[in-house]
Amino acid sequence: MANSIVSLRDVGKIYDSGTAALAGLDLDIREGEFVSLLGPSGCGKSTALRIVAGLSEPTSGAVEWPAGRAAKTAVGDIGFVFQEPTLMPWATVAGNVELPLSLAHADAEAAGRAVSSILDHVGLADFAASYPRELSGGMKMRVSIARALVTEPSLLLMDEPFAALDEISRFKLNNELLSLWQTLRRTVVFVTHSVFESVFLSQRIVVMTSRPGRIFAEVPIDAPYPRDECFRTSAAYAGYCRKVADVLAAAMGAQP
Amino acid sequence: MANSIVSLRDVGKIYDSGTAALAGLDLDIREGEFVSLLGPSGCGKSTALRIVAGLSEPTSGAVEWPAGRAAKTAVGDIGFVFQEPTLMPWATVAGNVELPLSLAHADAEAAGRAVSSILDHVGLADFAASYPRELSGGMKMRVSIARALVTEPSLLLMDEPFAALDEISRFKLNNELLSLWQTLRRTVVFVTHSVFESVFLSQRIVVMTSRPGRIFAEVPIDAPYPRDECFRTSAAYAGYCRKVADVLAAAMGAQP
Amino acid sequence: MKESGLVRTVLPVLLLAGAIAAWDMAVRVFAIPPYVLPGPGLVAGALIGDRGLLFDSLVVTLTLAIEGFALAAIGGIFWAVVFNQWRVVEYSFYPYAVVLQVTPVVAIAPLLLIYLPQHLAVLACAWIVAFFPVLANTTLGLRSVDRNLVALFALYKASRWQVLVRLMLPAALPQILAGLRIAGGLSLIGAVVAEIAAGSAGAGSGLAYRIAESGYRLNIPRMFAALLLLSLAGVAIFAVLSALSHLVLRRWHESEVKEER
Amino acid sequence: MKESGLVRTVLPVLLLAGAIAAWDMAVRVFAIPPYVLPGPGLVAGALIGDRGLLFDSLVVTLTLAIEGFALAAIGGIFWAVVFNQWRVVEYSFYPYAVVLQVTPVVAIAPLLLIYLPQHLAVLACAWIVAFFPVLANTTLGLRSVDRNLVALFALYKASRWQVLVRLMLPAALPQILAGLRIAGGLSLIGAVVAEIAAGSAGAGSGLAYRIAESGYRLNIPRMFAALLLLSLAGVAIFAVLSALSHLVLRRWHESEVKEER
Amino acid sequence: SSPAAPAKKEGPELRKVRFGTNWVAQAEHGGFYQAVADGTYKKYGLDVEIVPGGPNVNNRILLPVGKIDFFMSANSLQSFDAVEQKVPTIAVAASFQKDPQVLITHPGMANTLDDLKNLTLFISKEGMASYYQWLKADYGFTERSVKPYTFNPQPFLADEKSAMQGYVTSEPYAIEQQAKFKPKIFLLADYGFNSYSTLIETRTDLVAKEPDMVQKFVDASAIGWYNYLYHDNKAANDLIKQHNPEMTDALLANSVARMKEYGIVDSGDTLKFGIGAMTDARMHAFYDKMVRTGVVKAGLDYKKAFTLQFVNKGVGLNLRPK
Ligand SMILES: Nc1ncnc2c1ncn2[C@@H]1O[C@H](COP(=O)(O)OP(=O)(O)OP(=O)(O)O)[C@@H](O)[C@H]1O
Ligand SMILES: Nc1ncnc2c1ncn2[C@@H]1O[C@H](COP(=O)(O)OP(=O)(O)OP(=O)(O)O)[C@@H](O)[C@H]1O
Ligand SMILES: [Mg+2]
Ligand SMILES: [Mg+2]
Repeated sequence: MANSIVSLRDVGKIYDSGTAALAGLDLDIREGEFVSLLGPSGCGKSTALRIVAGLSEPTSGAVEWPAGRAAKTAVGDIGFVFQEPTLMPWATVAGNVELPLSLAHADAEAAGRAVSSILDHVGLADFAASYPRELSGGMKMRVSIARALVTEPSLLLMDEPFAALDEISRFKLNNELLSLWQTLRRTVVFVTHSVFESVFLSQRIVVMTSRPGRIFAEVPIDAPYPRDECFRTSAAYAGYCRKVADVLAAAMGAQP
Repeated sequence: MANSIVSLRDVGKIYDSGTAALAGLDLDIREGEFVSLLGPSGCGKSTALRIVAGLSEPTSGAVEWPAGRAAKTAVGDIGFVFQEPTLMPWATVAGNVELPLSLAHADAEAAGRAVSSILDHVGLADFAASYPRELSGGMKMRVSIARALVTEPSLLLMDEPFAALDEISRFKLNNELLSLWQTLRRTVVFVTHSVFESVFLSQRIVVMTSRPGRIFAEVPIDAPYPRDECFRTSAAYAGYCRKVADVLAAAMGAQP
Repeated sequence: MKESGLVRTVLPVLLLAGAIAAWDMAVRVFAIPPYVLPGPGLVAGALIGDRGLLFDSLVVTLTLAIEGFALAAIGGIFWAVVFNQWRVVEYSFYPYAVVLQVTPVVAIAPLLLIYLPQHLAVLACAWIVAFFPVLANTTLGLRSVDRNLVALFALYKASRWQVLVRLMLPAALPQILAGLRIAGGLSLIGAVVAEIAAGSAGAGSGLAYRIAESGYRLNIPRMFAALLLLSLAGVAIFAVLSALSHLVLRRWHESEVKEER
Repeated sequence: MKESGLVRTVLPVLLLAGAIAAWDMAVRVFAIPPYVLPGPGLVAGALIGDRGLLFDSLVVTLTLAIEGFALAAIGGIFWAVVFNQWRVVEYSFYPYAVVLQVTPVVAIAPLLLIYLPQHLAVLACAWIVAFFPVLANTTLGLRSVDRNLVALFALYKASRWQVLVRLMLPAALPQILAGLRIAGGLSLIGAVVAEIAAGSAGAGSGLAYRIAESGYRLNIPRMFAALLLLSLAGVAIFAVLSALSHLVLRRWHESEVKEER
Repeated sequence: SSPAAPAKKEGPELRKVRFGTNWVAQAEHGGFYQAVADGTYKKYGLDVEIVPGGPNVNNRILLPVGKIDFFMSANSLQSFDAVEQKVPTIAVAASFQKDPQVLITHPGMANTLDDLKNLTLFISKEGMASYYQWLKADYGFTERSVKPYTFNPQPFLADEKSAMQGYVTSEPYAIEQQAKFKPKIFLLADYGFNSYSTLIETRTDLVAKEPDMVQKFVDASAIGWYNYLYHDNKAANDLIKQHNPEMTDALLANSVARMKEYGIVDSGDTLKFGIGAMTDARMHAFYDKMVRTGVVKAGLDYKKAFTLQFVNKGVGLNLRPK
């Protein structure tokens, strides 16, 4: 089995307001895997993702990075899609997407090419010069996704990236994400509310209990890749979905 | 057939930035109906909803209100769930939900009761005293939904209200929304990206083309109410879903 | 957290002590005569020796400053609101607000003395100086309100008054408070300038007069003592306003919310 | 839109004309003597008659104001950034910034004149007056940056400099520009006060000297003419800064984006 | 601020009078405070309130608009300005026969007035507008070496190669006390700046309508001056100290001594005509000088600047010690 690139051990997080977001969360992220986090609203998925990224620190427990790698900076380059678009309002769409490249002092011309290619993929080529406030909700989210993908990061953390998208765009981006993952074999941690989406995409689904969040069950999805429309209509797919939905329902019932 | 409470006639909307969001949109909202808007990201659903609410004015075409009623104020009380939570950061959850009541000078005690009841329904009873920034994405959206519902408005406009929620909360709120609608027979215009959700909820689904948005097709969902879990697992439901998905796919292919 | 609290108080105190020591050293080493720069000891002596006189003056100046500040706060917020509500009024009158700001108090004080009783003239001078920052910042704050929230209030048929009190003003609070923080110090300056330009001199007058008269009489230690009191008053006003700001914004606005990781 | 543009210019002009007419009327009807309140005609006469003198003085004052403004803008932003980057520095030095703000220029001008060459002393006085609003507003702006964007920059291992230049400063722009708008007028006041306290007198001196001299000589029309020039300069500075603000923010910040319905 | 004098008796109503000075309470205003403190004004049927001035205060404008009834103007130039600007005010008496304006240098830095041209000069804005113009015209001073005097001698003390303005009665003493050296003094009056000083100005309409009242004020003030200079002035000094807590007995004593030494108040014409004396010849001579220096316009009806109606009557001469 692949090495872990980060492990949460018995992690708890209590915010200053007193809310216990996580309690006793154990989670291993393995190199190159595609794992989904599933759980009720407010159960601590975003919090867990921020801890994995090193953006937040647990109030108890430990975050372990593989030996020989310093914490946080260990992971190499991270792509993060926040639950809210989180765009710079003063920059154009292209400027927002180019940000990670220009922060890394990438070659301007290459960066320009990368930006327009990824904007094409998310269907925003016409809006490169627009400002965030001139976009619809779904378009903003797509800019955020494009920004996370443009560096082809080795760890990609996505917090409900496709929730604001119509199903067709969503399927399309699902497919693109999968093919990207397969070709580059990067690690993806994916938060979603859609059972279907999580089953279609992941190798492994981690189902969390309601607040304070911890792991209720893990469901491996052993279907082979590449997964395509055939998989989506297969009986196996339906079976997985039913199973995950059941686990999720149980998870929500498990704790008050 | 019931009377229209607002009709958009050949409505076009071109933003100052030059983006044509709507072109030739014809839409009737009939009293007491539950209608869903479905369409690709960026096709003008939110824009259309704002025009229906009188928050935005079309650049061409006309918005007609029934004779004898003055524009905008005509509709009586409106509940609106914006695509983004749109909460007052300086007010607590309870304060945010109470807003429409206190703006209408409702009796404080009754308002308090209404607020705690609706917070119970959206599962936020424990967070009445929290501030929006202490909530997760889905929780914020639920506050926004609670605020729209607390007045039991005669016209309820909802812009992807459940997109940020897990499926179980989503189903629960779907059911609550439907039973509210059935008992009070208010008018609901519902924007969603979920074909399943739209079929489950609506009497009529309006599918829009991609930008500039206009109506591609209307799909009536003639299944009887009350609709429950049985309906969700029925063949009719699956059939409607397939049909709507096909129409949506066609709509997106229809225009470049 | 404990540490940062420590750093927060100990370091500034150390720095202050160091600065005072350096000052003392410089005065001794270069043998600077007290009428050019009195050492800290002399200033402290004056502060203690003349405490009756100086504190009476401090009270006079502080009272005036607080009155001027209150007027500036009320006036600045009021006019910003009026300008925000009626754009026509804004286009017509904002230039005059600018004119008020750039008119040197020293120049118009004699004119004010003609038309107003002295106390009002002094107050007007103190007010003029502190008014504009509140106006400008409140204007920015009122303009920066989330458009969707404005739409929401419109939907709920909120009255103009409700929109103002329940939406615009709370949303503008961070900027208003920053404006007040600027105005706090300015109102003190305003009080000083007003006193110099239009106040009665002699007994019962404030720190400005003490500073001027002590300077004239070459009682430089006392002048420094008066300046010191003025500075302390300014820092105190600022601290109070900052605390207020923290209290009001701490639960919801980025600028005062503690960063949580 | 066309109409609002019309209202925007015509109304203020009408109002101004009305105000001038009322002023003229009042002076005539109540037979107010020119040494109390000169009529607009007299002031205009002084403006034209003494134009050489007055415009030379205007240039002197404006130059000083612009220098002071530039220093205040640079200094205010610089120190706000330093304070924001190193909290320890902030706790230690912010109080001194407040002290600077509340120290009356008239009181410290003699000291500055001792230690600095005259031009620098004058500049320092002008700078002190305008510095604090820029500092305070920039501080607020830098503190109000979206925490998620900060996190994003951290993820991308942005250097401190990149965070500052690409995130903090752009995000703080609206507040910085509001601070500059306040500082614009204050720098003019600062120039006037500096000139009174430390500037050279006589030929080649600025509007402050003209105003004071005209006051002492009871040449009130000329005093008003000088005040008028000062006001116009203030309004011009404000207009330029507002236009700049509009230009910079018009595409993305609520405060300058036209409301679209 | 009513003095220790006996409280209001039956008598006729006292006429309320406001008198604006040009500085905070000091010995240079002694005569007026004396007349308040010892009840001289009251005896003359006046209830006088003294409104102190100060640095940067321009009380002058309050006179024509009626906020005060009398104003203490610094020198005759201001009276000429009033005529030029058609301000209906007029000088009715001159408390100081000599302008106490001096230029002060560090010891040994200057021997003649000409030597001052090589020094940095700290001059107030008012000074620039008045006597400095005369220095320019008559002695060839330039404005290049001038820095502003904000009534704080520190910059002067810090720079040996500088001179500053002052009143002979005031600044030299402060410098002597604090800086421990005796500065060199140039009294401008000795170099031909023959202005009256500390004049009493009033409105022309008061002169026309209430000449009695004006006369009483002038007379009582003169008596006050005699008493202040030559007799027991403790009550006046107490009142001054009460108005100006910075004032000390030593300072007051010094100022009185200097006023006597230089004959500021009581010298020349006053020996014959009494304190407050003015003559047309002196006014004319000063006017001519100011026209020559360009400070005042030629062709001005300078006689409108003053009236001799109330002075030169020898009031109080009997109080002068023989
Ligand atoms: N900044 C904060 N301060 C205080 N409490 C917080 C903060 N952020 C989150 N919480 C609390 O922590 C809990 C978990 O939040 P989190 O955002 O991780 O949930 P989530 O699983 O992402 O939910 P959702 O699906 O709704 O986005 C919530 O109960 C929330 O109230
Ligand atoms: N304020 C605005 N200024 C300029 N253009 C805008 C503005 N708001 C929306 N648009 C444009 O109008 C079009 C329709 O936007 P709208 O928000 O109505 O889409 P939508 O159907 O709600 O999309 P989504 O499903 O992504 O929310 C988009 O192309 C968008 O770029
Ligand atoms: Mg979340
Ligand atoms: Mg939308």
